[in-house]
Amino acid sequence: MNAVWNSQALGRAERLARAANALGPRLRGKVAAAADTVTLLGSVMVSGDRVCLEGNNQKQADFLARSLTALDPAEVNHLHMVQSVLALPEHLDVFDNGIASKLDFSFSGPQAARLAKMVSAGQIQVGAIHTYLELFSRYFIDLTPRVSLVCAQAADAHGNLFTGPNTEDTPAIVEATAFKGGIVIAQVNEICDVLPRVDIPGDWVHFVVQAPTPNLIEPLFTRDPAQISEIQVLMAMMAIKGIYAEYGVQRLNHGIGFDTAAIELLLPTYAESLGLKGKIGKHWALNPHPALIPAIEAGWVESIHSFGSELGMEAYVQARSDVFFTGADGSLRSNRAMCQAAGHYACDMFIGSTLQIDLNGHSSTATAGRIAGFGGAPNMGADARGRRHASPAWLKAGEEARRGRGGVHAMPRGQKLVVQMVETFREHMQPAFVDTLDAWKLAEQAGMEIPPVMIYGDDVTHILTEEGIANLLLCRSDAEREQAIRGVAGFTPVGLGRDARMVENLRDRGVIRRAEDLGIDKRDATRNLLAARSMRDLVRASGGLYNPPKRFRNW
Amino acid sequence: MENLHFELPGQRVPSRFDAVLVGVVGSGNLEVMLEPGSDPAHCTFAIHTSARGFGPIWEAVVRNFQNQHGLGGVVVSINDMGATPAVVSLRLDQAVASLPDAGGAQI
Amino acid sequence: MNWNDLCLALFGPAHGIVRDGDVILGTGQIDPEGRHQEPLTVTVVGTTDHAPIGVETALAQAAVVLDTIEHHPGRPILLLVDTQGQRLRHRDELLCINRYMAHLGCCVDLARRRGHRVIGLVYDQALSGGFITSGLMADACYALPEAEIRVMRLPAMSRVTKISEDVLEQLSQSNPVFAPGVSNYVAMGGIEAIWRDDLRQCLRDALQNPNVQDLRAEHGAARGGRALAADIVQRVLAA
Amino acid sequence: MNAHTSFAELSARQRVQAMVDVGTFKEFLGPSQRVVSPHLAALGVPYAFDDGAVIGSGTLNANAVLIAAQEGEFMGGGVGEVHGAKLTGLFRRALRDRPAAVLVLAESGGVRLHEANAGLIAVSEVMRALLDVRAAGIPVLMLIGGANGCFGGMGLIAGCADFVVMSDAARMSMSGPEVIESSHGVEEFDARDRALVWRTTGGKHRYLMGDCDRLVEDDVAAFRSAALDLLGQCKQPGAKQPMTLESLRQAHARLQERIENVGDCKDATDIWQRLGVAHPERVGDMEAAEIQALVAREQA
Repeated sequence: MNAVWNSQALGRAERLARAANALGPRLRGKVAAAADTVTLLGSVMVSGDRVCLEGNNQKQADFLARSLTALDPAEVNHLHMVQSVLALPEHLDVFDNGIASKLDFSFSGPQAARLAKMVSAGQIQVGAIHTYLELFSRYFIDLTPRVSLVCAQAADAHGNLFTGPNTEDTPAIVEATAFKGGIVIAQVNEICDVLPRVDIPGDWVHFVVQAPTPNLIEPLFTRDPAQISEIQVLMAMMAIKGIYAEYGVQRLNHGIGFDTAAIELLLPTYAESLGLKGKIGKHWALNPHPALIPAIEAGWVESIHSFGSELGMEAYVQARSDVFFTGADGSLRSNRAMCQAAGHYACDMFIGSTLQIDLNGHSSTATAGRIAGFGGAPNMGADARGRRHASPAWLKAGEEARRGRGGVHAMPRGQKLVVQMVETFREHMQPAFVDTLDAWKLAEQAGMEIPPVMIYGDDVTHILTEEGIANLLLCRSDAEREQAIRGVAGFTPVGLGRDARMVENLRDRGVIRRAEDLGIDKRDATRNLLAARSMRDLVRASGGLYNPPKRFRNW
Repeated sequence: MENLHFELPGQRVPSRFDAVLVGVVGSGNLEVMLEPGSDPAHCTFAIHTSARGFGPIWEAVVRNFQNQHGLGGVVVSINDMGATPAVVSLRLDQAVASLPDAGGAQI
Repeated sequence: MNWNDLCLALFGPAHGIVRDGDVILGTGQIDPEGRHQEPLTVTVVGTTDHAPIGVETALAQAAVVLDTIEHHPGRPILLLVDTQGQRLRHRDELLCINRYMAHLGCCVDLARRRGHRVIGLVYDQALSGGFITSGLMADACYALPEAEIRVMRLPAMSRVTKISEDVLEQLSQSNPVFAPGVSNYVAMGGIEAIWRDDLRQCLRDALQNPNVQDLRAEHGAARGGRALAADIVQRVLAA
Repeated sequence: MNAHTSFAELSARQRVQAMVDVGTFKEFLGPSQRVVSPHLAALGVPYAFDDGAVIGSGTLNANAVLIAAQEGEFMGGGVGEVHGAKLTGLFRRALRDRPAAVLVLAESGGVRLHEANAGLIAVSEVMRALLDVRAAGIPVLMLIGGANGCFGGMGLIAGCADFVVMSDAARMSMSGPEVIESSHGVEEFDARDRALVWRTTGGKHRYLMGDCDRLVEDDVAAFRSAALDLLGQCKQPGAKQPMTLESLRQAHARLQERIENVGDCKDATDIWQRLGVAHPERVGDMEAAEIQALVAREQA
């Protein structure tokens, strides 16, 4: 019996030959013409292939996505898409067109409603919804792409890729594909003789196409300070005084909401007035948030490693290379996989917002009729069970969780601070606290095995609302935990359902702390505390280096 | 639109004051006006709100306010454009703070 | 009504009013009834074809008004209104269209101050901001019965206010504020009167009305269409 | 913490308080008098106790002034029956009281659509009352610094004033960009492109074109000092005269020239270039003081 042990390599050679044949002399080395892209894709793909179409949080291989939808489903079908983000309509069109049938992914924000419809109509078979890190991990175990369609700023004739500041997912995807018999095709905005720097070596890349228009990219992390409310300022004050200062949080990750933007803008003002400079917020796993500019300029921040970049921050980052990770060309080098790992293992705290929290502290952004997925939040917002190095913040949280407990809990060990920061009511008086998460209903609708919970209650250490902070680390029973949550749930039905005596008791024990318990006068919570109150202020703070996208420039 | 009225007992009567207005009737916001009332043993609340069906929440918010401040002889008039209870409470506190002899919560 | 038919009805076949693009301009003559005087010449300026009022349209009308003030002191001015409102173009915004439209209003205002009797007439359509600085700046503004005056139709208003059309329809029965229509504008005092039948006689009467004060709020109160405005003005004076 | 107080972030009542000398503001028909819009109530929409218009008297460096402010957060500063009548009443009062000036802190989308017919008439009543005040030799100052800008009927009223003061965060024009986009498409005017919106109707462009007399930072003290400065200017002998045939002829000629000189420009930057601005592409990032210096250089 003649066992074949290199069928993947042979298969790749065969596909490359097919492509060379189909494109003939129009293929110049690795460079294919935009007009030949559909032919190229058709010649290297086989029905049933696992395909990674680079859809990121921010940059999109949009031209390759369009080209993929133009394949003939009679020739290529039943593709299994493995991609982190479903952002573009084309990402679902390939299922509508009968080209793809199965999907494993992480996040689908903009396409969540359509995805839910197509899943319930049986047009898409969902393997699983992952976190980013989980999906990248599976690229190296059982979901290795056969063909990957990626996105870069520029390429040279050898196929070397320069991603620019938005490297994002590209290294993880290309590594998994190129070293396991797969084929990598990159769309680029330009082809250069000499690249500013090499992010992906050319021998990992098989084809390069110059797209007719630059790839799409979204400024997802820009929060206009003008939209930050007084309530958000109050909550930011409570976060800084009641959590950052309390635990001495040095290494952290922030969510992308206005709540955390308010915290960033209060560092050089309110936190400075508390004498916290140098004591909190020095090391960050964070995209280049424009709202962090005033804190960086005031000397608060020592380092920031980023998942991706942010439009308009290029020149600023370049001029602050002591803070950011930059390449030899001077521009940002981001890397989602690395930053996710860093956020999970090397940070002492995650703080972010959510849509719903139940009485056990489980939190979810799932809403009925929308399959939105997770992205990176669950990895940021989870205790790193594998962590073994100590830090004061981590130890203090762990000590609070273990205080007075015996048995397995008696072992000294730290814990990551996972803070959920929500106003008790969202817009249109939707309560943030609920008896039952919508995730249960969604799980039923979409036939999921488990409800899509963003952050599990046993990972959440603090819930912060305008009414106060509930420190769940100090709760010793499910009943206490429930009352601690009700005790900060304000005037929502969950909050009104509190046991007032038990809540006051928890307050006496410091499990619940109100603004006044922290020595914060609510009337001080004005927008005047913000280090920048407008986009213009951010530009000024950056010394003119920050160049916001035009949709944010109101002057 | 819904009109709500509450009358709650209280005893802290502020010294003579001119009408106090805080806030603005804008999306997610409200205006709160405090005026001297004739009944020193009560504080009354007259609320016009754009959102229907939140009577019990309004009642809880104003009761909570009265528990803290215990105002008497004050008429509170509110025009609301869908503010959350957090914003309502903040405006009420700001209004009280604008009273002539307000020492924060203690009047 | 077509602008030329209107001018024929007002001034007879010998009128000297012409159309230049969307603008109509010229003079008409009218004999003062029952008196043995010279025929009275009236400057006529306005727009037609539901003209959008852009920077040029506003300026062209202003020029006619200024020429009248300069060369024909005291000559009455008739402003003919047919507009779909201000021109909705980027270029007009860039050039500061509000200045151009306000300039027209200032010119009309100056004419009144210099003793020109200024009459507005909505003969076809008057939409939103298109006639604020022409017809509504006159000593008095009139309308033909078939004219249409509005800021917004009920369906659009329903979308903006998020209030059902049925409710708005019902409200507009009792309150002229909510619905388009010439008679509603008369009730609110914005239109002095509706011209019917003998239009030439209507013009003669309007030209002889000596009032130069802005009494629209008072008229609105008296006619029951605008109850508050006049009273509020008085209360501000008394405060 | 910010050293200056943002004009845009203050409410109408706070703006008025901050503009006049401390403690001198006396409000007419204040909130406790509850002069509210009956039309909003009929529609089931919450009213405001002042109908979004704050009017009264005060002093500006000891000069008696009448002052009005529109609340942009309430109905977009829209002019309804009550709101408009309060403004008209203030101008009528100016005729009688003869203050040193009337100041209007304008922030409005124009006619309030909920009571559109009354608002439309009210705008023209305000204009006529304003022009009566000007004709009486009392200067009228428009100060525009709110986030909603000054549009529609209120833009027309601003166009009738003696002076316009704007911050570079403010806008003044006729139609909102969304309205233009929805009637002629995104190619005509992309309402989401805020940089485009501001360079088309924002304070800097209006100042460079001469439609605004003072350009200031978004700072309430800057607005106040601009108003004081203009007030001082008005007191100079022979400074500001009521409108005359001659002055309107001059204004007319300037508006005509503008169409001839820059009427073919597709974008504000083209206009600035034609006006002789050295680096039109940098105007967007310039501070108000730099823009002023630019114009001062031009005039020198």
